[in-house]
Order: sequence, then structure tokens, then C-alpha cells
Amino acid sequence: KSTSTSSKGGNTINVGVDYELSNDLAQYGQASLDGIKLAVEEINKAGGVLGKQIKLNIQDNKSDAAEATNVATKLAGAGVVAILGPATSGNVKAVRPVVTQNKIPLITGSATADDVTLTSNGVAKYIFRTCFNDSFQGGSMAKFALENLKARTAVMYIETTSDYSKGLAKSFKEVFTSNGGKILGEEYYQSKDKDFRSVLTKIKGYNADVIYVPGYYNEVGLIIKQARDMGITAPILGGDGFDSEVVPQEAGASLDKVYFTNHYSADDTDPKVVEFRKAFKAKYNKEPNAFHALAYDEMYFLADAIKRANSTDPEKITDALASTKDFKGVTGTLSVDDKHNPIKSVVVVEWKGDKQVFVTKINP
Amino acid sequence: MMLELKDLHVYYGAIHALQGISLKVEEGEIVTLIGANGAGKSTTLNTISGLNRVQNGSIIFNGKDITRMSPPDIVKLGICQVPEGRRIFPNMTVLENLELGAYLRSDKEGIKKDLEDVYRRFPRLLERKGQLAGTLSGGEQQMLAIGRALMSRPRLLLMDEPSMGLAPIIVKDIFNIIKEINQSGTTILLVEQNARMALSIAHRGYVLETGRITLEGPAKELADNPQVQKAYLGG
Amino acid sequence: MGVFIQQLLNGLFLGSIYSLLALGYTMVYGIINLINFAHGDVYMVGAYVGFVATTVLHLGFVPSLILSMAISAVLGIVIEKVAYKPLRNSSRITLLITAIGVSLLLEYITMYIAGPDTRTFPKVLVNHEYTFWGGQISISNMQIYILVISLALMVLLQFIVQRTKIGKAMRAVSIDKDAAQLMGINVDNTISVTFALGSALAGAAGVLVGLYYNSIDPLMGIMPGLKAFIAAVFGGIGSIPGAMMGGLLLGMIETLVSGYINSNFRDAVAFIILILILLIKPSGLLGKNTVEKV
Amino acid sequence: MPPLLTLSDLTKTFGGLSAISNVNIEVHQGEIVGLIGPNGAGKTTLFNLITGVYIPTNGSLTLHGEVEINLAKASPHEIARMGIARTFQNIRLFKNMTVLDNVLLAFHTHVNYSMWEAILHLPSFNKKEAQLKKEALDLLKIFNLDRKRDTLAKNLPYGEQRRLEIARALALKPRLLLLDEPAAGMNPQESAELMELIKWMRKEFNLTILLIEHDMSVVMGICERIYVLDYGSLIAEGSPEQIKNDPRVIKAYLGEV
Amino acid sequence: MSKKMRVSILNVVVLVLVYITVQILISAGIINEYIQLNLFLLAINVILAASLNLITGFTGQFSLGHAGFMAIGAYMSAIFTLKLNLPFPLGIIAAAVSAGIIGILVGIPTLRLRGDYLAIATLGLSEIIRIIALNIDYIGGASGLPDIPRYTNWTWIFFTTVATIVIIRNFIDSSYGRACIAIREDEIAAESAGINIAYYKILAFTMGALFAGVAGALYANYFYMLKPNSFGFMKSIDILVMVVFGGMGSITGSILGAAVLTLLSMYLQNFPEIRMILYGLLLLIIMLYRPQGLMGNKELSWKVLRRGDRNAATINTQ
Ligand SMILES: Nc1ncnc2c1ncn2[C@@H]1O[C@H](COP(=O)(O)OP(=O)(O)OP(=O)(O)O)[C@@H](O)[C@H]1O
Ligand SMILES: Nc1ncnc2c1ncn2[C@@H]1O[C@H](COP(=O)(O)OP(=O)(O)OP(=O)(O)O)[C@@H](O)[C@H]1O
Ligand SMILES: [Mg+2]
Ligand SMILES: [Mg+2]
Repeated sequence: KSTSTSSKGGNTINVGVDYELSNDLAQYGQASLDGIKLAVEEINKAGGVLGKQIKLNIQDNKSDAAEATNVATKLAGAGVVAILGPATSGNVKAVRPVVTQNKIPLITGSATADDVTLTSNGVAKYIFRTCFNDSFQGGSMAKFALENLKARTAVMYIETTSDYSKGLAKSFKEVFTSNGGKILGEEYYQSKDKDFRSVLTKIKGYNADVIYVPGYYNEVGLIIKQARDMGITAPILGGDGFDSEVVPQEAGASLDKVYFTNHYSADDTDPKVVEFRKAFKAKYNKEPNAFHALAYDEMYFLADAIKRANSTDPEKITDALASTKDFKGVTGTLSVDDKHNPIKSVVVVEWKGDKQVFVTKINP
Repeated sequence: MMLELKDLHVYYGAIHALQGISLKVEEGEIVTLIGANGAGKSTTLNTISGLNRVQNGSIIFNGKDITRMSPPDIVKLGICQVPEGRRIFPNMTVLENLELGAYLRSDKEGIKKDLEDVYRRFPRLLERKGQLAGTLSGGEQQMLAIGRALMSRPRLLLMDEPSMGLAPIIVKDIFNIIKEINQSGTTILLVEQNARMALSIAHRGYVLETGRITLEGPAKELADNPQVQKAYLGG
Repeated sequence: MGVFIQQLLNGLFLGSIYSLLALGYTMVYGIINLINFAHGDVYMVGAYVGFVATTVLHLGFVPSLILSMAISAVLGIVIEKVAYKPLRNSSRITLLITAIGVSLLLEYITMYIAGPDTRTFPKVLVNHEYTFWGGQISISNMQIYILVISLALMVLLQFIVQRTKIGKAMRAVSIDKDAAQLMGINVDNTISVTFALGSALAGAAGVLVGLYYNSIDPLMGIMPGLKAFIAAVFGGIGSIPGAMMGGLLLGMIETLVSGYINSNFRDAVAFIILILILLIKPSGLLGKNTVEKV
Repeated sequence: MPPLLTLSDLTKTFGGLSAISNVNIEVHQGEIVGLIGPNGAGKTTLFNLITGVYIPTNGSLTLHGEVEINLAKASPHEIARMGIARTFQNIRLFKNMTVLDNVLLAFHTHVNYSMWEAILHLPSFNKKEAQLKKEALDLLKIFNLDRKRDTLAKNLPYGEQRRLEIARALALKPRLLLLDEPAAGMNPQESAELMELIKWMRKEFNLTILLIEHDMSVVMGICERIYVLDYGSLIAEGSPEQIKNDPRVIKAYLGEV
Repeated sequence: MSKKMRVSILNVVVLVLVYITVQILISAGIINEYIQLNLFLLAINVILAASLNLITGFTGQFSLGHAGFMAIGAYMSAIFTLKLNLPFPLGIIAAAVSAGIIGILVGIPTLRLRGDYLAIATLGLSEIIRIIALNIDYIGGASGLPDIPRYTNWTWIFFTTVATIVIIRNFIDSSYGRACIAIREDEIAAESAGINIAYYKILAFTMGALFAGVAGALYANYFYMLKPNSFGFMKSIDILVMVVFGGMGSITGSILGAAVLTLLSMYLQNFPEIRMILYGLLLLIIMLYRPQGLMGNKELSWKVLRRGDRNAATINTQ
């Protein structure tokens, strides 16, 4: 079945949004949507793409895989040129067959699992992302822990229902142990938990050099606070899920020796980053987090591909996306590799008070 | 005139349960309401208590129209009911049930005195005052229901088949108690299957048939009426 | 040993939060036999009211708490009047569905107004951590507050329900509404009072827990609501000491499972224990084994 | 003739309360036996023990027949299948089922189609189900309820509910029928009709009946033998004449005339 | 008798017509992929609602764990078709059998627990199922099991749904079904009428679970992807909403309830910002106006549809 071409004629380019806007992942989905909306606003104000305005077709997938498929099918039927989202790897994988069949490109900003862009039949032709995959991010942090922090032992504190968390933990463990480190224990929490003391009591007993907490900011802020309150002093490490002002707000004065891998550091002086942060703050009156930034880049990434393809034909956009070279986004300068992962460097950032401080940069 | 029902119509959904009931109760009387199963006796009492919506007609109590009053307000006026099937509070103790009977009162002394009165009338309740009411036997529950109603010191007491399920010795007691309660100044509207007994203590009576009053008169007259004898007194 | 004691304390404090919610839950539950799914969301609204009171109105802790309890109480009454009262004679499962509707409404209206983001409270109460036993055991003042407050509320509620007139009316209404009316009890008012009380408790819990963890969001009520429901059932439906005990035990079980068995299976093991206990005591720990008299 | 049912040294306590203590009763095939006693004497408790709703604290219950059955070890539904049916003091109908379905349900123990036949609605099922319905209607006709077959049980007036309960019990095709205050809430006229019905039923269905009743005209009118319970113990046993004149019974239960 | 036959034949004819018409519309592309997806989802929900109705509506056992049974079936079928490369019918059978067996296990607590205590136990058991699934790497754990072959098509959907409805309806409409309803009405009276309540409660759970398992299999092999979190507590609630909304104790009600709520959810996709607000509001309004559900405990039948019929009148006044 070939794709509908209804979007070609009009004066707009229809872009589908399939995000987690309600239920448990609503925070992340809505954050992503905020980023996308800002980008669309800027693009349209600047005259659009190929002289056409971007029009978003926003749908809520209720944080559910089947609903994500449902919505994607609807969007495909409505003739969108590309789909942005979903936010999580599982939901992207659920949608993957739909976009493949309908030959529409999909860009996600936060589905990090390695196999999101890889199926049993090779690379998923229509799937792209602006975020790192788990191996790269988890591995980078492992290297940082070993080399910069001279850590020899680690405990991992993982969110049990999240593929992101489990994915990062897996690659952290692989790299950490294969380079001589030792994982003393793996402990688990659940998203929406608020009390972590029992497991932290246990973690305290491990006396590990570092604690790797690949999670999202909501719980991470609380974990850091409670850990420090209980007298756990080891550095706490994480991924781009740490990038939100919620972390210092929740953790307050307890924030100490907290490092995480990210796309940029808030103290980055790159004008692109500075401008984005300013624009975001003006529109939403808060600091952008990783979800905002990655989704913002999603939209520009797509716009860039449409421009280069000089067409709104999804197939051509797909090809353009696949051949992206040195696209300059907020979250880094990105090239798409043959596995549809963005090649961009990762930075390690430390939370110092409510400020992020650049520590080091790790190239792929 | 203490209580007057004027042409009362009540429906349960499509069922026309009361089809124009008119009756009167004078201060100080025992009036009995007899009739077959499903005639509408309980419906009449519940309607007076404010539990049913009146479609048509009116209820006047001491000159006051109470047709659309809420049950608690009606209790406040001094109309209390011993409901059919006892309706005691099974998960509460006997004592708590009695205390609830006095829910609207605040005269501590009076309540205490009435409680003693109830215990004197029903020594079995004193014996079991700490027991959960739900585990009482049927008869014990009936005593509790009557005792509970007395605790509100009603001016008009509506009693729905108070002798149902009671041992003969207690049935006699109950009727004696009803008489006694009446003599100490409480007006009583009594619904009974045990028509013979009811008519023997009542001043006046009404016969109810499928939602209508078919006969009325002094209790003696009714008891002697052959029609009543055949239908309600077992020939 | 120190660790074990710390774990027990962790469980106790976690449990006291469950208890705090379960108390209000069980009150409402006891009287209209309704699984008030919206209870967790009233708790959330209470937290948001506290947030607005402290950040926007710059009120102190106590005024914020009172404001939040008051607004929650009103919210509780309104919910009851609008959503539950018309359905009093319907099946309990129907009411459950309505409660879910109310719960979704509260969650997503809040999300619509305040956004989905996590908010943090300003420090109107300072957290002090006290350590004992050479740092092996640590307790914070907030934990003590919450435990003490929930214990005090339990005693207070138990007193109200068992000893006061309105409490007896509540119980009578819960057993037989018509018979209660015949006693002169105003059923509507009694139910309103119950909802007000239960919801005020939820509001208080919202502020306290919001302050303690310093993190609130529109969906924050779902899990605690569910846990409180479990705790209330566990302790015996309608039993106030039962709710307290159910909450504490649930907290303890969760903590000990994460601490000594496997944090991954925390909820699974907790549920297994819960089900086993229920199988032994089918009406909860302190629930009256109401053998129906045949 | 050996008795149909023997209760020996039967005891049941609730907490500290002895609701039944050391009761010995024999019921013979074909009898109508009365069980009377003051409120709270333990009559209903005795029924509950016989039907397996309560488990005895002590003593034994034996149902005689081709084999002797120890009822204390059986569950209520097994006891029902063995041929003991009952009615309840507080009517327990299936309120939201129709009159017909209430009776049909009680035929369940005699259903002769398999679940597969039912699920596939095979013709054999339809035939057997129609047969059941016919039997049920016949039974309802006896109780004058056939015209209300499609009424929900909860919408019946009280008296008809009592009759339906008896009809439902009969649908089990029992050997022994336990009636707990069947005349409660009936007026004398209705009670008299009920007495006729009970006598007729015994003959027609070859029943043995154990009856709890406070209405003395009913008890004295149809029972051949009467047991009197007081505070959980038997205080008298005998013919209606004997019981009527037994001073202990008069003192505890009947009251002076 | 002949009237019964006539009705049966009428039913069969209508069903065959529906089947063929939809099949033609799908082949012709008039029913596009999106409508088809929602149609299939609707049918799966019908199976779920009808099977839960058997447990909760008819037998009166308050279950909050129906999603657990669905999860078992879904994963089992996915393992059979994806991991073991076995044909779909085997997957469905495995789903039904395994969910049925779990149904027996879940049914056992019903022997001691009642009402909300039972609800908590069933909720707990389904959560246990979900948590175990989260931690089995073989089936993808938290990240889920992707790339499940899409075998579910209109033929499968149609015939399994119809079979489910017919079987449950016929069951209810027999002495066995009456036994279940009697248990709902009064357990003590049911026992005294010779009903083995333990047997029927477990039977109801087993049958209900079995069909939920089948629904799970259809779901797994249609949506490509399974995640344990799709079978959480809220999913059970969603199914319960369909049952209550349609009318507890009415199979046609379950069909209607599932249909209306599926379509509602589909329609509300157009309002992403306020979708859940609208949903909550609608739940509330619907329940307030129709507390007994669309159908109450009546069944929709040709009789009722043909107004003039006298029997229909009695059904309506019940
Ligand atoms: N809640 C109800 N819903 C529907 N119908 C009812 C209801 N209560 C009573 N009825 C019907 O109303 C009529 C009158 O019933 P009511 O209970 O008043 O009779 P009664 O004279 O008290 O009979 P009994 O002697 O059996 O107690 C009966 O036909 C009964 O079926
Ligand atoms: N489940 C129970 N728990 C505690 N006590 C009980 C229970 N069932 C019965 N009793 C007690 O046992 C005694 C006998 O009760 P039972 O119901 O058998 O009396 P009864 O002879 O049937 O009286 P009535 O004629 O009033 O119905 C009563 O005192 C009652 O309080
Ligand atoms: Mg009556
Ligand atoms: Mg009795």
C-alpha cells in the first residue's frame, strides 16, 4: 500500500505526533511535546519548510503500546509525512511495523534501547532518533566512573518497569565489568515510588565506590536526597534522565557528587544551546530538560531532512534522514550512522547546587 | 386529631401500592391496621415516617402537614416506628442500638431513666447489652426494636407486626407492653397479622385490602364482623 | 542488627504514610461501602493546595495545612453530593466506576491547569536527620511527625466513631440507611460529615507527604491511593485501628522484602504475603468476622 | 421403624454461649415433627446444624437410609443432595431471579444434561430443559405462583415469598423438609391454608417434615410430635396434648392461658 | 421449538452476512487500516468484557485482575508463534489453556474471600503476573516483546468473538448458569439448594480466564508488541468499566459496553489535551444517568427489537 500524498498539495506539511500525553508517562510525553511545539513555532515563524507551514497532528497514546499503534495507524491514514514519538522504546517498537508498512519515517527523542532501530531483519529503515542509544550512554558513564572517578566497585539502582533504565544498566555493567570494575549489587525501584530508604539502607551496606542510578529525574531527585540524608556519600551517577531542574529542587542541599551523561551541559556557551534555553524559558517559564531538548531537535532534524529532500514525500524524507551529516542541533552535532543512531559526543555533567557544570566530553 | 391521612396515593414504580388511604388516629388511642399480605400496611407506615414519596394526598400530624418532610424531621416531631423485620443494627451492640433510639434527645437523665425502663420491660436485653445485636435470636431482636423505639419517647408509635416470630409467652407480653405504653400516654398505630390480639387491645381498627381501606370502626365491632372473622381471625 | 532496626524503622515510617491515607479511606469505606478511588486524588489536590498556599500565598506550615484540609473537606463533600449521592441505591461496582470517573477528572483537570510537571515545596518545615548507633540508624523529624500524627488521628477517629453521637450515627447509616432515618438520623448530613472528615485527612496527608518527600505531581495519588485501599482491606474494612495496622504492616512488608529478599519483587512478594494473610483471616486483620446469622 | 434422622448429644457453642447443648432428637419417616421453644432457644441453630451451615461443637447427626450418613462431615450442598431441604426464617430467595428460575435452580441437582450439551445448546439440551421447565411450572401451580413465573422474586409480597421458598425447597425432591417459621407474617386464614398445604405435601411427596413455628394453632394442628427447646436444651417431648399441658412448657414458652 | 429454530437460523444468517460484508469491505479497502484496527480492538474488548461479566456480573465474584489472565494468554501465544514458530491456532489454544489454569489458581481464594477482599486478592494476583513478566528476560522483560507476527485477521477475530459470546450465553442460559447466578444472589441459599458453590465459582473463574486468554492471544498477534505494563491494574479497570457500563448480568450489554467504550476512546483521540478529562466526565455522566448500565440485566434479542411482541413487553418491565 503506498502512502497517501494528500499532504503534498496544500500549503502545510502535516507532521504526526504520537506521544505519551496521559497516564504514567505523561510527564515525559508532554515535555517532549513542549519541545516540539517550540521548534514548530520557530520554524513556522521563520517561513516554514519549503515555504510551507508545519502543522502538527497531535495524538495521545495513553502511555500504552497498543494505543500507540492505534494512533500511528490513524496518523498514517491521515497522510502525515512523518511521525514524532513515542517517547519510550517499547512504544516505538510497537509502532515500528505500522510506519514500516506505511513507509513513513518516525523520529523519537527518547527511545534509547539499542534494538529500537534494529530488528531481526536488520536496520529498521524508517526509525530514527536524536538520543543516544543505551550502549553508548551507559558505556560512557562506566568509562567515566572507572577512569575519572577511579571507581572499582559499583551498585546499580534500577527502575524495574523502565526499558530505559534497564538498558542503561545493562551496558554500564558490561563496560564496567569488562574493564575491571565490579558490580556489587543490583537493586530496583518503581517509577512513582517516593520512599527509597529500605533499599538505600541496603545499598549503604554495599559500600560501593559509586552508585549508578539510571532513572528519570522525578525519582532520582528523591533518591539522591534520601541517600545523602542517610549518610551515603558515594558519587551517584546517571544518564540524561537526570537533566531536569526537578533534581536540584527535590534534592536541595543534598545534591553532592552527582554526575550524569548528557547531550549538552547547561553551562555550555554554544550559542545554539544558549538561544534554545532562552527561547524555552521565555515560552514556558522553566529550564528545559533533556526531553525538551531532544524533542526540539527531533523537529529540526525532520525539517532539515525535508529541506534536503526538497520534498514532502515520506520515502524521500526517510532517505534524507538516513543520510544526515553534521546536523547541528541543540543536543549536539549529529550524523546518522548505518544503524540509524545519531553519532554525537556525550558530555558528563555534574550537578553543583542548582547549576550544571561541564566535566568532560566523551566522543563516540 | 393527632394524625390524619387524606386520600394517600403511593407508587413503587408502576405498582400502585396505596390507592387513596384515609385514616385518623386520635391522641391516646391504639388504632390497628389489619389486612392480608401485600395489602399495603407497611407501605402506609413507611409513608407516614417519610420513607416513601407521596404521589397524592396528605399526612397531617397535630395540625401540621408532614407529607413531604424528611424522616429525621418527622422523628423530631415525635413519630417513631418499630419497622417490619426489626431492622436493628446487627454490627452494633444492644446498648448502642438503644442509644441510637435516643439519637435526637439530649436530656442525659431522661435517657438514663428510659434505658432502665426498657431493661425492666425486657430483662433479656439487659443480659445481652454488650452482645452484637445481629447475633440475637429473632425474638430478642424484636424486643430490641421495640425498646429502641421507646428510647425516643415517641408521641405516636408506629408498630409494624411487632409480634411476628415471637414465642406465645412473649406475644402476650408484647401486647401487654403495647397497652402499657399506650396507657402511659403514647398513641399507637399498630399493624398486625395477629388480628385477634390486635383488635383485643385496640380502640379502633381499619381493614386494608390491596391498597384501599375497606372497613373501619371500633375494634369490638370489627372483631364481631363476620367478614373480618372469616378473613382475618381464622373463622 | 543496626541495619535490621533501621529497616524496621523505614518500614514503620513508610507504613505510617500508608496509614495516614488508609484512615480516611476506611472511614468513607465503612460508611457507604464505597471504594472511593478518588481518595488518593483528594490527597493530591490537598498537596497542590498546600503548594499554592506556601508558594503563592506564602503561608506558614500550619495555616497551609488548615487551608488544605478545609478545601479538601469541601471537595469531598462536593464529590459525594455530585457523584455518589445520586447512586446510593445502585450496586457498589457502579459506584466504583463513578469513583474512577471522579478520580480521572481530578487528576487530569489538575494536570491541565498545573501541567504534568513535578513541583517541589518550599522549605516551610526544615528536615532534621538524627542519627544513632554510630550512624547506623537515622531518623528524621518529619518521619516522627507523620508517625505521631497518624497515630493521633487514629485515636481521634476511633474515639469519634465509637464514642460520639455522630460516630454512632455514621455506623448506623453504614448498616441500614432507612432504619437510621427512623432513628432521626439525617443520613445526608452524616455522610457529608464522613466525607468531609475523610477528605480533610487526605488533604492533611497530601501536605505532609508533599512536604516530606518534597515532590508532587498530578498523578501522585494513584499509587498511594491503591496502597491505602490495600492497607484498609488488609486491616479489615471499616476498622480504624485496622487501617492503621494494615498501613504499618504493608510498609513493613514492603521494606523488609526490598531489604532482605529482592527489591525487584517487592510488590509481588508483598501481595503474596497479603493474600496468604487474607486467606487465613478472610475479613482482614481486625475486620469483624461477621458470620451472617442464618 | 428406624428413624430417618437422629441427633445425639448435639452441642453447639458460640464463644461462651451454648446455643445447643446435648440435644437428642429422632425424626421418623413420614412424621410431621414440631420444634418449639422461646426466642433464642436454639431452634434455628438446630436447623443450621442439620443443614451443615454450622459445624457442631460436639455430638453427631445421622441421616439413615440405605447407608448411614454422618451429616457433621458433609457440606451444605451435599446435605441438600442427600435429601434435606429447608426454608429460612429470614426469607432467602434469589431476589433478582424470576420465580420460575428460583425453582428451576433447585432442580439443578436433578439436571440430566451435561455442560457440553448446555454450552452447545444441542437439541437434547433443549428437550431436557423444556422438561425441567414443565416440572417447575407444575410445582409453581401447586403453590398458586404459576402466573407470576416471570416476576422477580424480590417483587413478590411477603406471603408469596414464603410460598416460593417452600416450592424451591420441594424442587430438591427432598426426603426431609425443614420449615423455619413458615407461618410468620401470615394471618390466621392464611396460616390455615398453609397447614392444609403442608399436610397435602407430606402425602403427595412422601415427605418427613420438621417444623419450627410460634403459631400454636399451626403447631398443635399438624404436628404429631413436638420437641421443646429452652436455652439450648430439650425440656419436653411428646404429643401436642402432652406438650400443651406440660407445666415446664407452659412456664417457659406458652404462658398461662 | 420451531420458533427457537427460526431465531437460531435468523441469528446464523445475520452473522454470516456480517462476516462476509466486513470481509469484502476490508478487501476492498473501504474499511481502512485504522478502522479495521479499532474494529478488532472492539472485538477483543467484547471477549474481555463478556468473560469478566461471567465472573463478576453473573457469578458475583468481584475481580480486579482480569488483565492478568489476558496477559498470560497474550504472552503464551506470543511465545508459541514468535519464539517457537508454531502456528497461530496452537498459540490460541496454549493461551486459553494456560490462562484457564491460572484461572483455577485465582479462583481458589474465592472460596474464602468475598467482596473487596476478593477484589484485592485478584488485583494482587494479576500484579504478581505482571511483575513476574517484567523480570523474565526470555519474553523481553520491561522492554517488551516486539515483532510478534500479525496473524490475527478478520476471520479469527470474528469467529472467536462469536464463539465466546455463544458459549457464554448458552452456559448462562442453562442450569449451570443459573447456579452461578444463584451464588451471586445468595450463597447460603444456593448451597442449601444443593449447589456446590466452590465448584461453580472456580468454574466461572476458569471459563472467564480462558476467554480472556484467547483475547490476549488475538491481541498479541495483532499489535506486534507486548509489554507487561499494558496489563496493569488500569487495564483490569477498563474491562470492568465496559462490563458495568453495558450492564452486569447482560451479555449483549457487555458487547454494547465494549463497543461504545472502544469507539469513545477512538473518538477522544482527537482531543489529546483533554482526552482524559472528557473520559472521566463521560464515565461519571453515563453512570449517573444509567447506573444499571445500558442493558441492566436484560438481554437484547430479536424479541425486544420487534416491539410488538408480547414477550418483549414482559422483558422490558422486569
Ligand atoms: N420496595 C418495593 N418495591 C416494589 N414493590 C413493593 C415494595 N414494597 C412493597 N411493594 C409492594 O407493595 C404492595 C404493598 O406492600 P406492603 O409491604 O405495604 O404490604 P403489607 O401489607 O405490609 O404486607 P405484609 O403483611 O406481607 O407485610 C405489595 O404488593 C408489595 O409487593
Ligand atoms: N452466629 C452466631 N453467633 C453468636 N451467637 C449466635 C449465633 N447464632 C445464634 N446465636 C445465639 O444462639 C441463640 C439461639 O439462636 P437461634 O437463632 O437458634 O434461636 P431460635 O430458637 O431460632 O429463636 P427465634 O425463635 O427467636 O428465631 C441465641 O441466643 C443467639 O443469640
Ligand atoms: Mg408489611
Ligand atoms: Mg429462629
